[in-house]
Amino acid sequence: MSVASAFMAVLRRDLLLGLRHRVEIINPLVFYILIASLFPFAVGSDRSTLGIIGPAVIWVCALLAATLSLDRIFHADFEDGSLEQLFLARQPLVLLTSAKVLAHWLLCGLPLIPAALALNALYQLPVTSLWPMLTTLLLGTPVFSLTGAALAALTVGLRGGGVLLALLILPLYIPVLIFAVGAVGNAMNGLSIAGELYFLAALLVLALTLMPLAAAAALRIRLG
Amino acid sequence: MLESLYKYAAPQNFYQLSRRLTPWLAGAAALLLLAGLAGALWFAPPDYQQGESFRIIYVHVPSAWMSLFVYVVLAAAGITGLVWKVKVADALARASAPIGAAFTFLALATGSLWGKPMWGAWWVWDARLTSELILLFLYVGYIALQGAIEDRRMAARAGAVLAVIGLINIPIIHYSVEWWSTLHQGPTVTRFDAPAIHISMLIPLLIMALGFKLYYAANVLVRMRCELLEAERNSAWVRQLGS
Amino acid sequence: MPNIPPTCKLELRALQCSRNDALLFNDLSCVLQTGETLYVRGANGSGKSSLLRMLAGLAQPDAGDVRWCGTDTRALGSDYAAVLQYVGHQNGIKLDLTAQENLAFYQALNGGPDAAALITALERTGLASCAALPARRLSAGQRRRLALARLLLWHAPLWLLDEPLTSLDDDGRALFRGLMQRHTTGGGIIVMATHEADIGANGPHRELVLQ
Amino acid sequence: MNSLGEFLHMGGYGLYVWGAYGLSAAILIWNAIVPTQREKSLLRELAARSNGRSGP
Repeated sequence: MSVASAFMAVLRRDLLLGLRHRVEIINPLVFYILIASLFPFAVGSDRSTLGIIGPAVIWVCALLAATLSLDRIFHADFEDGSLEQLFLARQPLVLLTSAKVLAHWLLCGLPLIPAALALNALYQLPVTSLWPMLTTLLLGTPVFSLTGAALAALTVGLRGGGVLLALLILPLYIPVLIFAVGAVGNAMNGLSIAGELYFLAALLVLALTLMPLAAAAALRIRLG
Repeated sequence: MLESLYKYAAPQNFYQLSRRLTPWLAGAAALLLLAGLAGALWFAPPDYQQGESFRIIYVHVPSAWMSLFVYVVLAAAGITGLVWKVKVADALARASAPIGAAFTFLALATGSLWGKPMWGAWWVWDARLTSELILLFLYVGYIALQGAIEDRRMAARAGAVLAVIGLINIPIIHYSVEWWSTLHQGPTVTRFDAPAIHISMLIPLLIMALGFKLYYAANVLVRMRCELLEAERNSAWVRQLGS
Repeated sequence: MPNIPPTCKLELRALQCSRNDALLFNDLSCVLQTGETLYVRGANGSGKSSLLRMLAGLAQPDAGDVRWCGTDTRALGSDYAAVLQYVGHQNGIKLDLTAQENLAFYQALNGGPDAAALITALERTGLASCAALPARRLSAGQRRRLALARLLLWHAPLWLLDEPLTSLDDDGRALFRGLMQRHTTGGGIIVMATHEADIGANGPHRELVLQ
Repeated sequence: MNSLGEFLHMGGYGLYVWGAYGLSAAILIWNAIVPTQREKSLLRELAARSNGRSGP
């Protein structure tokens, strides 16, 4: 039973800290909506171009907003010594890093989805794109948190960690980006998007199995 | 056999071995590259369609092969260093990164030099070239991570984790880019690989590929010696080397 | 209070450590029986913290190993984590949580909630009055006491303390020496990195000086 | 491929073919020289350090 209680303890603590620091949660969202609404000023506002670039902009900006908030998964704990205490706890480190990843997704990944659906309207995208946007984000944002956590653990506490983290993480997001925006685009053209969703689900399962292990290994190296 | 191999896992023995091997490897690489060059520029017939510019394949394809080969070596060496704590394997991983990045850049540069006469543009969003570009980002990420961590052993182990994550993602990226390029570009035939290549064209290609491999082996041994000299600065065998 | 078998001991066997290719110490061996305290002294940067982190399992030695009750600590895994408490330079305290929430978190992480033990831990470190205060509003000394209160949440025979008395006032130091005294007479083992000269007052103790 | 001129001309693609081979040669040679120089300077530095202190 203590395995579940340890998982819940870390999850509850991180959620509590996140909600007590609401600014840290709101800022990436505001940033997301801000950069996503910059593009119409650049390409003009006629509906056809917005329709073409809409899904791509909404998705790329979601990816950037998620990357922006990755640093907070381990950085605060690394600075104040809590990470060492998590490392020395009786429960396996993989379990505790998974709890931290889930907390990050609930605080920073999930809120991106309503913002993205609002941006759908901003880009005057047809209603047919709402459902694909929702499902691709539901499958994609956990991958941001999972892969992001592994690499945030690798670069925790390094000089220039933020930019280095983005440099390491963005190439790994390309497959998710390709299939997600491809799915939304195909859905708007009335094609079936089962293939893309299956692939996104496969990427999610792969990240779910591998990335907590990689994060635990990376933390063990960084603390060592 | 393993014991004698294990002997060379110790930095000191490896250093002597690598000093003995390098001249032979470098000499063989030079010979092969010259032979390959002669074959590529002289003996191999021009392509019936692309004419002389097809000769760029003899440099583009081997360096593309090498860019992937070196990344696999880098990841394998990283794991060996991480799991069995073999210092020489860490040195191999750190030394391979710049060479792999050089090969990847070379593949991209020769690819664009080939694309210009054929498709009129310095950059073509072809699936193979795009995967190569992403591989370059992975290399740059690895080298940036090595630079960001002072402690040599921690840098090597962090690099190993990154290389493994990268290695797992390479086939995924490759498949996604393939799917993406057919989605947007349609099936135009971008002949970057060598489908039905005539034997007289294949031989120089294989000679060049082997030459590149030996060149990598010689070069990585020299870079590994530099790594070991710096990493083992305070150990006795390095001090003896000086006197 | 699960007391440990009297034969249990902490063995350091030919430990070697280097940092950034510079050798800190090598061939360092020592055996600590129950009830003993080891004071680790040395100038800044002489490797005191590295040694303590190595004993805790946070860092791997270049050579040699650490044994607890005869088995290598790396092989013990989470069993070793159950007998060990580590207080490093940083307190491991979240400033946005209250003193009580901080300790409750560590209890939930390592066993289960135990309100009584939590209250007594706060009382014995003189923090009972500020249990509901966010750690942000505590002074540095009070935060250090909160980190030391963690040691009392459950009975861990082995205490690894890295300069625990920093930023404590005089009665804080006296209070904590009392706690150490109670721990060692109760059969615990303490390894403590320290600068204080007069610390070796109570109980059987050994000293280890790192150059 | 009889005359040298034609050889250099490469059927009109001379710039690209020689550009590719020239760049490859440049990168491979530079990539070979840099580490060998570095090793020489490391060994020189070691020799200087040990002669300077004439002993371990």
